[in-house]
Amino acid sequence: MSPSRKKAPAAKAAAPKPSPFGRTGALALGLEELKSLIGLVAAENIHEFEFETGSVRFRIRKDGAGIPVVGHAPASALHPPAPALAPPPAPAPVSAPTPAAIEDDPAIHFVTSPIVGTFYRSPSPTSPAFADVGDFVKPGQTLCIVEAMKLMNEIESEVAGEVVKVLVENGQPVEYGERIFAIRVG
Amino acid sequence: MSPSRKKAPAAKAAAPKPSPFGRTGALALGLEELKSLIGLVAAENIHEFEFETGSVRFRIRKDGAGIPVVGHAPASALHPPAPALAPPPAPAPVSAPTPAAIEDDPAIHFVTSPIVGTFYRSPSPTSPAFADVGDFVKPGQTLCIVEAMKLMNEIESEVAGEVVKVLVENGQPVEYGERIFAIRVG
Amino acid sequence: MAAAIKRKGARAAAHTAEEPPFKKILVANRGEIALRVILACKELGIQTVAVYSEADRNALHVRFADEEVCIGPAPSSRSYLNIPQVIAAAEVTGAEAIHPGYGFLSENPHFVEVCTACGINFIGPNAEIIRRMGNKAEAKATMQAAGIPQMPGSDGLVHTVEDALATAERIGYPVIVKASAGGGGRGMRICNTPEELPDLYGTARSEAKGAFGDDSVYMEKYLLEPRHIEVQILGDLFGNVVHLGERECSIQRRHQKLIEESPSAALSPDLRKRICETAVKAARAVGYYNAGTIEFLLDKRGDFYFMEMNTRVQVEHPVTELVTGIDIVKEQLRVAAGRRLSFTQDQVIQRGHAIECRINAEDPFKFTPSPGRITALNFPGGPGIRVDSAMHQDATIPPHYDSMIAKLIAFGADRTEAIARMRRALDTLVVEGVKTTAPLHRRMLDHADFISGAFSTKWLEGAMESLKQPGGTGG
Amino acid sequence: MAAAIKRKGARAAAHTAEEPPFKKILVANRGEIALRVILACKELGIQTVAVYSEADRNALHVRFADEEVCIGPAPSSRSYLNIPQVIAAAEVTGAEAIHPGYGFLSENPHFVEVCTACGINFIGPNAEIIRRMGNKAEAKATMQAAGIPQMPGSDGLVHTVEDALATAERIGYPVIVKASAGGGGRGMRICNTPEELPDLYGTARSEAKGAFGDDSVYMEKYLLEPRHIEVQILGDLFGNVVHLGERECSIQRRHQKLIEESPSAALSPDLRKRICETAVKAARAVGYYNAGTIEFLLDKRGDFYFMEMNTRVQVEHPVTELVTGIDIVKEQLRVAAGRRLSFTQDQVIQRGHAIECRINAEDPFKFTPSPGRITALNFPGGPGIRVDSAMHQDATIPPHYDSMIAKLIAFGADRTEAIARMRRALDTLVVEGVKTTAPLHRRMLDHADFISGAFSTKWLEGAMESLKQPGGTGG
Repeated sequence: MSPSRKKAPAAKAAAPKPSPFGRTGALALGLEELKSLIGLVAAENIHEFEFETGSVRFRIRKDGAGIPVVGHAPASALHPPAPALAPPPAPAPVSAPTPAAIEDDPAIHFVTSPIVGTFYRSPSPTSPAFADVGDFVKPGQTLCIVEAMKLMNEIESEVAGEVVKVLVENGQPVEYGERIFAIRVG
Repeated sequence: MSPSRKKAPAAKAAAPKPSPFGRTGALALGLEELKSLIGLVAAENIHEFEFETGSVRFRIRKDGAGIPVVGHAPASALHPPAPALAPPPAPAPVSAPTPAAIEDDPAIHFVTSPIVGTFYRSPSPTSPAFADVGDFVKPGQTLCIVEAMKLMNEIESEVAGEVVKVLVENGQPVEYGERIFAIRVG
Repeated sequence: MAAAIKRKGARAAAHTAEEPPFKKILVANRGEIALRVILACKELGIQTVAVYSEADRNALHVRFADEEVCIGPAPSSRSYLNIPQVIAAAEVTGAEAIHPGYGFLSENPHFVEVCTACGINFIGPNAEIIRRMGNKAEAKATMQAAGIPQMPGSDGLVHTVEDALATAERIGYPVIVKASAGGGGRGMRICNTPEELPDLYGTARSEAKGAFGDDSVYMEKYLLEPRHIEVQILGDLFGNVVHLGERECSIQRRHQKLIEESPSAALSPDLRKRICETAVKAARAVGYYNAGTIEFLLDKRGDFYFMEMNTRVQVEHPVTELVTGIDIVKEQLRVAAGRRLSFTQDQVIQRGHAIECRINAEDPFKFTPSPGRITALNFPGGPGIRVDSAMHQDATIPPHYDSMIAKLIAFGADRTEAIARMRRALDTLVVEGVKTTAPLHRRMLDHADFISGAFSTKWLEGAMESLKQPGGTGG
Repeated sequence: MAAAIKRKGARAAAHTAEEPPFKKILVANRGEIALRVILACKELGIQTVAVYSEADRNALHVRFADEEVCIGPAPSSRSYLNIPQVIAAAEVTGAEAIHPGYGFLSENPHFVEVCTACGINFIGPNAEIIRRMGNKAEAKATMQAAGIPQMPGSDGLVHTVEDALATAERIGYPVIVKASAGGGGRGMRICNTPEELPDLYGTARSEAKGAFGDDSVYMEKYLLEPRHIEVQILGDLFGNVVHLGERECSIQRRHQKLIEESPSAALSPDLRKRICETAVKAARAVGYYNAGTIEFLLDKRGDFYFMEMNTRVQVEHPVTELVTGIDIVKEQLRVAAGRRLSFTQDQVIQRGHAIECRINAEDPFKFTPSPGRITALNFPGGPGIRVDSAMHQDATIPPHYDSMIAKLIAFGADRTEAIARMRRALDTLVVEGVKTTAPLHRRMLDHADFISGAFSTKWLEGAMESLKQPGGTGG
């Protein structure tokens, strides 16, 4: 039970979210349309606006101060980031949060961990990393190892492209679906 | 404890309901339609508007401030008209629900009971009614009696106009704020 | 759209083992206590009438009653405190009796007289008992005559400064000057020396005059680290009076209780027996019946003094229900209907330990009210947790009434288990949209003084600064 | 943005009277039972790790655990039943032990072996016990050898039609043919005459083959109006085995329990003693430890027969907790850590009466699932009501798992009070957005047969048509 296993609350935001802006249901609701709805609700004498169709659900709510709050994931109101009495968060992990630029870049492919385990960037402590930032990788090329139950599971790239960011520190735990590499496809 | 005191669940169901769409189901609900609905709800005397058809569901809600309470649908989702296992409602009261025509007519003034008690239309069982449908009444003119704690409280008209409907049966209980007369001002 | 007084299809009250004590009663209250009374009525097969102000149209006590009557606008003075409206609501619905809950009309002897004059059964003691116990000086005199230990103090009212100085000399400083008609700390002054007494005596009187229209005051010895111990009483119309053990309510802020528990960690079995038997003696002295509470102050040496009697059900009655297994509100209904108490003193056994936290919609450290809409709500569940509340998600807490959201009550085999359960109940309580006092409660439950049971009615005042710090739990 | 495995700032587990049995455990389950285990851990000062599928990202068991690990997509086979993922989650978080709850991996001996191989403490009995009790024929043989009353039936498996006919002749019709690996009614046939036996024997075998990949069957006498009586067992690693009294679970639909209670209205004190002592004997016969349940069928004459043993905590464990005051889940954690049972058989006393209703998101009369979003929710509170649930307003009930929304448990001084409290709990339960079985429960609680206690495991089947009618409560 090493302290390094204790992590700051981070990943709910990092988990891949279904893009709500596709064409689901009968209503073509794109980014521009949402923006105009947000503006309208913010301007009008409206406290809350909730909308759902097919897999799309969103809610716009203003608090007493009149600041609009927009959530487009089906995030429960019962799920704030931290309980009221939580101590200050643990020291932040070494790698900084993914810049919004990467998050929003449609050319970026995120490799996620298919299993729970411990993330290793190289086959042994003395070996070089399987893949470093700036490297170009091919589909099927090993990117890292996730160790679980003493088994070393090699994780391969599904795409060809340039590694632009390694999202987990060597030796850290990863959960199912957690983003581990950002690759610029091409 | 006479059976006449037991009333059918009436008032909640009788509250004016928005019937915003002639055709539900195949509803073409685009951005413009949504925007116009938001504007409408913001402008009107409406606290909350919820809509569902097929897979589309949305809700527009305004803050509690400045919203008149009487006569509008309850805001809480926890307040449906009747419990799931309720027996069939008791026989409906003799006077039918107020037609929407009266409800919506801005020329109609509703006289409400200022106290809880028993509603009497005349000073004694053999006397004529203080005011009947079709009568013209003046401000200060007695419309009825509400008896409480053996005291006969005369209820007077606040306006001049024609009595178009008596909303409570003689001898029935009334609560605070309950509408008892509809008067066409003029 | 005719009559708005609604019946919501209450079922026939079949299959109850006992005949319902009443057919129908009116609950002259709101919030959790109104709902609590309605639950007891449902269990006994009694039909219920809720009354409500326009601010409470969507309240749960209205939803779960069989009938409902709007009795006025939001201000209490025009609705829940408006006697003619309440009585008229009982008349038009044919309610046989009125349960007043706590607060509002529950200790108003005039209201009880009006009920009686109108042939409505008031669920509580008679007007005479309420009047006598409501006047502090008269209550004190009554108890003195009955041989109940009194705080050393004045012999009735103190009319002059000279009286005050002589009394203080006799009982010893510090002393406290209290308004006879008082409550909530108004018209009350603590005095440490003869030099400051004349001024403080004067201000107590003028404050009492302003607050209650009555400037009569009395004096008592002021205890340094007293504990608030109260005893639950139940009596019937046949002269049977029993106690249901004690509650400790020493965790207070400005005379507002924040945590209550039973049994008290401060009582030995012998002291418990003496204090409870004294309470029964006090209740008998006034011919008490229905539910009531005798409040005592207990000093460090184990001496206890009569403080006051509350002639109604108490906010904190659930802790007693949990350790005795007796449903106090159902028993109130039974004895009000003229039945004998359904148990004897021998059958009252305190088992385990119960703690109650009152969760208010207030800033937990500044105590400023935080009314508003509850946008997310999760009440704790699981073993040993009882929740008494009339709140729900999307409910709005009106600014017109008290700010209590819920009472969390934890039961365990012993005090340690009860504390552990209350902690995790607070950790799994979610209230969003308004601030609550839950974070303060959570820290108090981690404080070494609370855990060891070493506290007095003045503890919270002194510990408040350290409780404002996340780590300040003295442990 | 690195590691997603989160700590939510759990506080140091100070002030617990006993040393926590573990520092940190993983809860390999979801829903109310995962939350129930987390609550017990909070009370004992144990850190918790929740595992969850992608469908449960916003679930309360995730929110209230100290750490959380996503272990796979929504289907159970790829998440909650995925042994390597669960073990890896325990490894990366440093959990010392795993509590399996009920269902999922709780009775999987292979999982227990993997835990053991990986040095993780499984909170339950060992793999050998689970394997033996999981195979019905083997369990039966074990109990036979221990002298536990058996349903008259075949001596082990029935391999041929001739065997089947001879067995039926010996034990008397009606008989039941059951799959050895079976459950949930599959591979099960009731047979009234020798003429129909050959065909039914054949279909039972082929159905068993199809459902479980194993066509071995055995035979038993078929009781006409049996009652389901089960006994809660707790044991430690020092050979101490105690019972916590019985539960009656006869209100069933297709072997799914709907209402459970303790004590059973069908047992005399003498019969209760015999059945409970028999259960202890059965548990001792397999060297049982941790929590388990021995299920019996009780016939009209007071004879009872071993049915099966469940080697895990039971859905309906709260009724036992309420009448005994013992926290079964906390005791599971203690004995798993190698401690002695914290009480002896003499200290187990059944007091009062408890009833549990399982509220499912289903049509109350057709039992079709009703997944969806809960748009409004009010759980009942007040005296004597316990709610075990992981649901909240705005939560979505995923279609991937069971449909239980909440367990309502009512406690009263006697069965009458428990029934009255359960009725009003159901009357004040509000669930909007999905259908629930609450209306069916409400009607059952008004039914004359339920009130009198005159029911068997077949009662609901027969009463269903009348329960569909609003007035059809047989009263």
